Amino acid sequence: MSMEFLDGNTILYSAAFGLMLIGIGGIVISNHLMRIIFGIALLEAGANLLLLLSTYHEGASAPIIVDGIIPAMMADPVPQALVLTAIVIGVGILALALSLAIRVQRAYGTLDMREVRLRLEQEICDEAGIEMPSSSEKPAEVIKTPVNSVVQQESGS
Amino acid sequence: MNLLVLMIALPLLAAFLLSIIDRASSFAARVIGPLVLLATAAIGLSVWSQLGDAPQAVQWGGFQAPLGITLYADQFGLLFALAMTIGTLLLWPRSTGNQLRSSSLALLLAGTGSGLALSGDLFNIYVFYELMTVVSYGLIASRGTSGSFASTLRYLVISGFGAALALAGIALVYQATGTLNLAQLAQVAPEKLNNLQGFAAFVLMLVGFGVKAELFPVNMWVPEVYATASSRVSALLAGVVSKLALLIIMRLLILVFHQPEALTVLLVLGILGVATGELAAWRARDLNRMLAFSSIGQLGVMFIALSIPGNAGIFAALAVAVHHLFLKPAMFLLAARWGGSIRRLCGAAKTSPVAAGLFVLLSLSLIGVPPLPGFWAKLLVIMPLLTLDQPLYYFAVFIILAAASLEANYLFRVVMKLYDKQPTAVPHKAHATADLATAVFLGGGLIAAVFMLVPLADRLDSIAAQATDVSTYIQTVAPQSLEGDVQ
Amino acid sequence: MNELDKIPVRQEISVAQGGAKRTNPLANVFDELVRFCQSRSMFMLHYCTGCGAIELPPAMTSRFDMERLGIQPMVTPRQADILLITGYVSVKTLKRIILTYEQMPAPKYVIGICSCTVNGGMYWQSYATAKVLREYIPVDIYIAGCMPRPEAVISGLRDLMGDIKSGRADNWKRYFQNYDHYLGNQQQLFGEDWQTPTDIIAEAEHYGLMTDQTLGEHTALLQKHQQPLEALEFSLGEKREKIQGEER
Amino acid sequence: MTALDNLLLISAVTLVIAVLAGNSRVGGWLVTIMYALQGAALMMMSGLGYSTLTMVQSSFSIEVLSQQLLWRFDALSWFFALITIGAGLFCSWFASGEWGEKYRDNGGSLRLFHGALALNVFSMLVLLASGDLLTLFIGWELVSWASFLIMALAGGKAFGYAMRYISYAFAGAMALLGGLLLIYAEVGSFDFQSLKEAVPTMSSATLWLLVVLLTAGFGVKMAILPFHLWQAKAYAETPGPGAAFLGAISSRMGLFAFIVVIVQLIGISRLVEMKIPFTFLDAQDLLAWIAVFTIIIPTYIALRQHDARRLLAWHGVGQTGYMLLGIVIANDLGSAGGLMHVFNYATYQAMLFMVVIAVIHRTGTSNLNKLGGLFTRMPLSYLAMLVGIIGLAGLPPMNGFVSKWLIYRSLIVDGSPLLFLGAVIGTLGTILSVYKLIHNIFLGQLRVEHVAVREAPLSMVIPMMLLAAVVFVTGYFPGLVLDWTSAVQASIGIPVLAHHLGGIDMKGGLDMIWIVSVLLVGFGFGTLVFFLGGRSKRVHQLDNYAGGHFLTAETRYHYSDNFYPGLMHLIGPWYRNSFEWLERGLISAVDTLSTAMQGLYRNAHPSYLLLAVVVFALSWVIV
Amino acid sequence: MHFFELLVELLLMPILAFVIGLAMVLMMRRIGARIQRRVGPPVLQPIYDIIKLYSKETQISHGLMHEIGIIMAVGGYIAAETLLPVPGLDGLADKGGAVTLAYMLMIPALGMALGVGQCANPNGSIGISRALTAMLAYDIPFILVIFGVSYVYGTTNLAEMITIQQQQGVASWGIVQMPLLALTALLILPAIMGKHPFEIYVAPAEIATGPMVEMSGKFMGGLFVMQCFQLYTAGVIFTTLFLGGGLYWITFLPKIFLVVAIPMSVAYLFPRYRTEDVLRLMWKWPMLLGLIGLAVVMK
Repeated sequence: MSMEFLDGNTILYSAAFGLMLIGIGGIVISNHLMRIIFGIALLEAGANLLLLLSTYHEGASAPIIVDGIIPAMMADPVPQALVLTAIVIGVGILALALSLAIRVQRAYGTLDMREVRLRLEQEICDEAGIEMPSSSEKPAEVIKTPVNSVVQQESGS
Repeated sequence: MNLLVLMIALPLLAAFLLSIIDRASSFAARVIGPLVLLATAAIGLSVWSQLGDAPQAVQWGGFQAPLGITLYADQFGLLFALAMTIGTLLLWPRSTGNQLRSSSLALLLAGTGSGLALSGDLFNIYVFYELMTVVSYGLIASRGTSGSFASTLRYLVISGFGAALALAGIALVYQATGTLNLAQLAQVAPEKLNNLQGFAAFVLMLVGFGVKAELFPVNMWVPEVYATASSRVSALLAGVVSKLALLIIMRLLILVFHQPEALTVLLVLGILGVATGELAAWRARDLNRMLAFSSIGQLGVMFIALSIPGNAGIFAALAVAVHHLFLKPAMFLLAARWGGSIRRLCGAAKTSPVAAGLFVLLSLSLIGVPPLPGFWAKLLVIMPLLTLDQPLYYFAVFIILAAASLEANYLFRVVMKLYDKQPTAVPHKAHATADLATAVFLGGGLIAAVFMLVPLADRLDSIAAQATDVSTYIQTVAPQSLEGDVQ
Repeated sequence: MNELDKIPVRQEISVAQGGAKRTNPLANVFDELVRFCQSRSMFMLHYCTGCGAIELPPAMTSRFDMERLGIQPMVTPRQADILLITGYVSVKTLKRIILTYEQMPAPKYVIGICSCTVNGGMYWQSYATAKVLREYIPVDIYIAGCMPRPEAVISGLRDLMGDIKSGRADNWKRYFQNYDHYLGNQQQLFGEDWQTPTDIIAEAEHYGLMTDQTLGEHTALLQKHQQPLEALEFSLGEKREKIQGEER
Repeated sequence: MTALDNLLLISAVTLVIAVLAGNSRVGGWLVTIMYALQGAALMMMSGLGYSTLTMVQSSFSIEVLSQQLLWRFDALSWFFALITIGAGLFCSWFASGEWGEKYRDNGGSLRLFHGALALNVFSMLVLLASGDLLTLFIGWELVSWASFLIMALAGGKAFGYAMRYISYAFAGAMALLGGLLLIYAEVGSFDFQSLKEAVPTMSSATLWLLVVLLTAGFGVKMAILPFHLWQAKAYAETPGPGAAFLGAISSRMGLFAFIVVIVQLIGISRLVEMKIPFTFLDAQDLLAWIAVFTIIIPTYIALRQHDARRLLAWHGVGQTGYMLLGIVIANDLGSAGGLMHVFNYATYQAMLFMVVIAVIHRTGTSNLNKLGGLFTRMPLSYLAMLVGIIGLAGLPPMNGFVSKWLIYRSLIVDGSPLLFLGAVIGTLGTILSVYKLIHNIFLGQLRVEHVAVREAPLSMVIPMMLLAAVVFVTGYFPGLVLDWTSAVQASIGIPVLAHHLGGIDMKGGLDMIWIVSVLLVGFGFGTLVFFLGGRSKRVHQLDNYAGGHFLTAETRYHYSDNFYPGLMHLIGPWYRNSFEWLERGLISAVDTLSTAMQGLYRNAHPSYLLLAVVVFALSWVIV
Repeated sequence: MHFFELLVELLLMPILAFVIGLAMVLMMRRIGARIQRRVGPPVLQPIYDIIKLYSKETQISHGLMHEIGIIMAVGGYIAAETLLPVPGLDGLADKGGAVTLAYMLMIPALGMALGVGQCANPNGSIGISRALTAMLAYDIPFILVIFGVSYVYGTTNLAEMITIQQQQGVASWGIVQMPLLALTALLILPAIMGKHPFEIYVAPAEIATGPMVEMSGKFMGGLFVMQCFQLYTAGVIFTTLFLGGGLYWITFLPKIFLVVAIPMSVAYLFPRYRTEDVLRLMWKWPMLLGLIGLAVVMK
């Protein structure tokens, strides 16, 4: 592998995809809510970087119209504007997520996703007035149908 | 033509002004939201009436097409914008807690929704989509129970994940074409996006926007959210908001992505959605989650419809979507009082006969009993599927039909409970008048559709035809060729 | 029993006194033929009450072959012409014998086989034996002996055939004509609440076999506590009253 | 306004009247009169039944999805409509008198009942009038849901059975829809004619798929073999005359559609060409065998029932097999027999149900072990049931004999001994179980609690008697019905059966006029012989031979339970409930899948799915 | 006049059937007696029995249906006799045919069943239940026979069958053409006639003659008359199907007596079967024979 291959573009793209993968990994593997939220943040950062890189070419200058720099040498300004917006949105969502996490922590006393899921299920079922579906810890109740009652049923084959 | 802008701006403005107005008069604050939406709807209707066969485009902010913010109004987009506005009006959230916050959130939802429907630019779509998502978080959480917070958070995780993927997809598109204006994309797509990168972008965006459209693998939030949110919010999300996400995917399919693989992906995910949703609904023991699962199945049918190439697919998906738009909110409104265990519904028809009758009507239409509109919508999906003559499409038909049988089974189990003569220990609460009236209005719409079947079908067909007319789109947004402007 | 004791048991009258009316048109026209056929076709119901029954199988099977004479065993009283009482009659058995006799279609004949049916025989001292059968039902022929051999049985049957052919064997009419007498004896033995599901009085009335001896104090006693036994006739429901089920 | 428009309009008006005024006594009679008017409107088209008219169009037609929806009547529709309206008329008549009052007093909604009945008739007429495949499907669904409505009226247990019905029916309808749309995909039109023209060019595989889908769809309604489980219980629990109506005609709609699509359009001759690989059989044989097993198995299930309504309803399933068998054989004798059996069966099945309902009305039970001896109390009902069971068992002199004779004869002509054997086994089973029916209800010991029972009211007896008259007269003069079936045969393109008023004129034919006359004269001579004997006296039932035992009124000596012990001892173990197992297996399969899907949504961490998607997407990209 | 000829035929046929039937009953009883090394009844014994039963002076009836049942039983057979083709008297044979006849013969059975049911005697009901079960047992192989014969002759018309067999001589007789089917029919003949060893529904020692339990006097007499018809009908049907029917009584009579005599002589040797054993037997051997016979005939 020659060093030429490791030009700036490649590194940057790898960084972007790497960030995204780390983010996805964070969401997928961890069970702790904070880690998941961080995973989202990383994923967004990677996506933003990718967007930024979409029109970047090596040696491009900032898209400010000054003498001597022709538009062709500039980096495309549009993605930069877009990324700005995306970042703002991302931050907003992150803040919302964190505030919700606080609420959840207060309500359930935990930030473990599995625990939260179970408690949520419990709450929904309680509200609906149905029993929780049997969980893996609790063996399902075996409903025994008396064999006789089936045989005695008056009906055909 | 600034009327179009008003459609978006008016609700947004009102939402921000609401808290200020509230200081002056709380009554005004309560009234102003619906009034604004009414006005918006009126504007939308007037635009619709002016529109005729020619779509219109507005460049907002003074820049021309590729750079400026493009609003594109054809009947297709306008239909959904109107649905968003009127839908929000009908399903105006009635929060027990902070009504002001709910009102402004609803206005925001209407504004962003209309924006989403009318945007002609991929990034604007993304922004509106994200805003709408945030607003819906607020709406779900506004019920204030711990369950609603938890489910919002879980929704947020999936949604955030999806949004990031969508953004990555947009980046891939921009990287390939250098533009995000849909008209421009439509011009360059055949040569620049008809490759692996384009396909990857499509998949990423599909997964991203699919979160709201209850696409199969990213719809895990659906049962939890609809079970914990208030029924009006569930109705809004399931009935209206999901259709807007569907609209984005339709637009992308029509204008940008023409890979055959894209259709296959849609088909497979649609089939999976139908199968998983309907099967899960079969065992659901509470009404809310049953409706949630069944709406996953319905959205799956729309994805299957989208996988039909050409005008027929859009037409079919549109028909199913519009049908679902009427039906699901009404059902969720009925579930407001009937939520919870189905077993508790024993004899509910005695206390609220109108609601029970309506539920029967809605169920019949949902499972597709002629001559109700649900049947014709389903027919529109299946007929072209069979002409395609491929095993997977046949399989899709089988899945749709089998799912309908399952639907008939579980929905009528509920109906049986409603009409059961054994009374339950807990007395049934009658429906709130507003809920019932809205549901009856929507149900009446379905009945009316039976009698106006032919004009309605023609209208939807023409809308679909307009939507699929790529050259008109390009012509309308930028009469001169944009080819040269692309870097 | 007190009331019953006061009623004297009347002596039975002879058949000749009762003006029996022939109901069968065929019998009126071909009286001789009919009597001949009746004598040559006898279906017998053997009520195997005691040891005499053991002599009947040899009489029926290959050695003596009763079928030569047109005699066949039958299993229900409805089909039978002859009731064979083969041995001692206990009180409990007698009830069944009376019921069976009453259920047989006339002309019907009773044959008492063995001494026990004549006078109680070796059971004369038994408290549980009805000693003289003819006090309770009319008996046409006794075949005495302990036990009579098949030859004697066949001889007795031949005698009965001769009686039937000549028209003398009409003891069955006595039962209708002197029902009060027989019922009185039966009541003495079984108590005053004695009754059978058959309605002899109504039958006597139906077939024109009523005499002044048919009804009496014993039949009055019977009718006092008897369950009504009219045949079930059609009711199309002209009456508009509601059925019982609805009233409840 | 064509004659068909009039008919449909009157039917719709009937529905409106039933819904508006059904709750009152006058309303019931009004509705009954409206059915009679429908009959009159049908008679305006009677040319259809005698081949003097070929088709009556409705002037109403709409265009949907570029499909022209048409409604029209031909001889086949006319024939079925005749039975439908007749059944509606008699059942409504039956329901309008005392039965209705009692039903209302017990908390039933008479309005709903009359409405549901009228809706059933209306929707059936719409189905019968369908002029293309799409209208056929619309009518089909209407009929399905209308009968669901009337089935569910009773509430309680009936709900469950109605639910089972609609699950079957809707699945069947979906199979049907799949089949019809497949036709559309192949032919490009829903038109009958274009399907008929396209059939010769269709590939064998497509045709097989079509036949399987369509037969499954129609078969669910007919309750032919693998789909037979729903029918008996659902029909039996339908309130009162509703059961009679459903039993008489409802599931015949499946047969109608079968005749229209499979026999008329696809054609039996095409079925014969469709061989099943590795066997000697073809599609026609397959259908015939399904029909034969539909005859046998439900009939012997009926033999085991303790409830009169269940017993009759199971026979309803079994008799369908005869009709299907005759029609699938499709020669002039068989199809005439099958079609005639539709008419005959409707007459006596409606009557039998009416009798059983009259018995329930008077005694409060239809449990065959709790009745007995009602002959002296309800003699007219008994007469009706006697006529009915003779018809159902297919013995002369009733009409059931003629149709079954035609079917047997066609099987002999066709040279199918095993099918013939199967059909006869069914008939023998029918004889056994109908004797049990009449014996356990009307013969034997009259229970003490039923001594005060009286004959059913006139409003019930008159319809029964009229139907009994129809059963007898059409048995005496089968030519009356054979005229109509011949018209039907002509219109669906099957060789027409040569017949005369008394029966069939052929080598080894049948002349019912002679046979019935001789039978009646024979009975006359039998009476003479009987009265040669002396006088007899009617005696009370307690005067009965019981081995010298004294019977008392409290003794239950009516032999009713386990009526065929010897037979059941041998064949009892053959009832393995295998179809129930199949159904249960299917349900538990769906249940398991459903649980898995719920687990997918609830228990599995969403991340696993996301991971799966990523892996899937990556593998797609790489491949 | 054709019509009057027919009328005379129709009147004559039941009377002939009755007389021949009486002779058959006598023969049957004599055969039974000879097998048991007895003398047996005198020649006129059947007619004595019938006259005696009809001349009973008191007899009970359990109601109208009981009476109608007997009328149906006798009348149905009287009617059925007119459908049989016998030498010189074709009667109505061309109006019905084998299938019709088979079903006509169920009418008397049904009548009797109804009458017995009305008696409300459990023994009678048990008898009917057994009789119907027996019918189910023997009718299945019987139907195979009917089918095979109709298939071979190409008609269900009994008169035509006779014509075919008579025209083509002994070689075309059913028994030569289809010996297996004939054997099947012969095997089930005792069951059809309700005789040993298949008289499960009579079973005197067990259920007191079953259906006949409440029959007295003329009711029983009617059943005796019916029995005559029954034997005669069985003989004629078998003869028509397999033995070429008959053009002359002189050849016809020996055939029908032979047909009744053969199963009788075998049957008296066996004890009675249980109900389910009758089913098992009938559904095994005659059925198997019948199916093989059919396969041979149809190939």
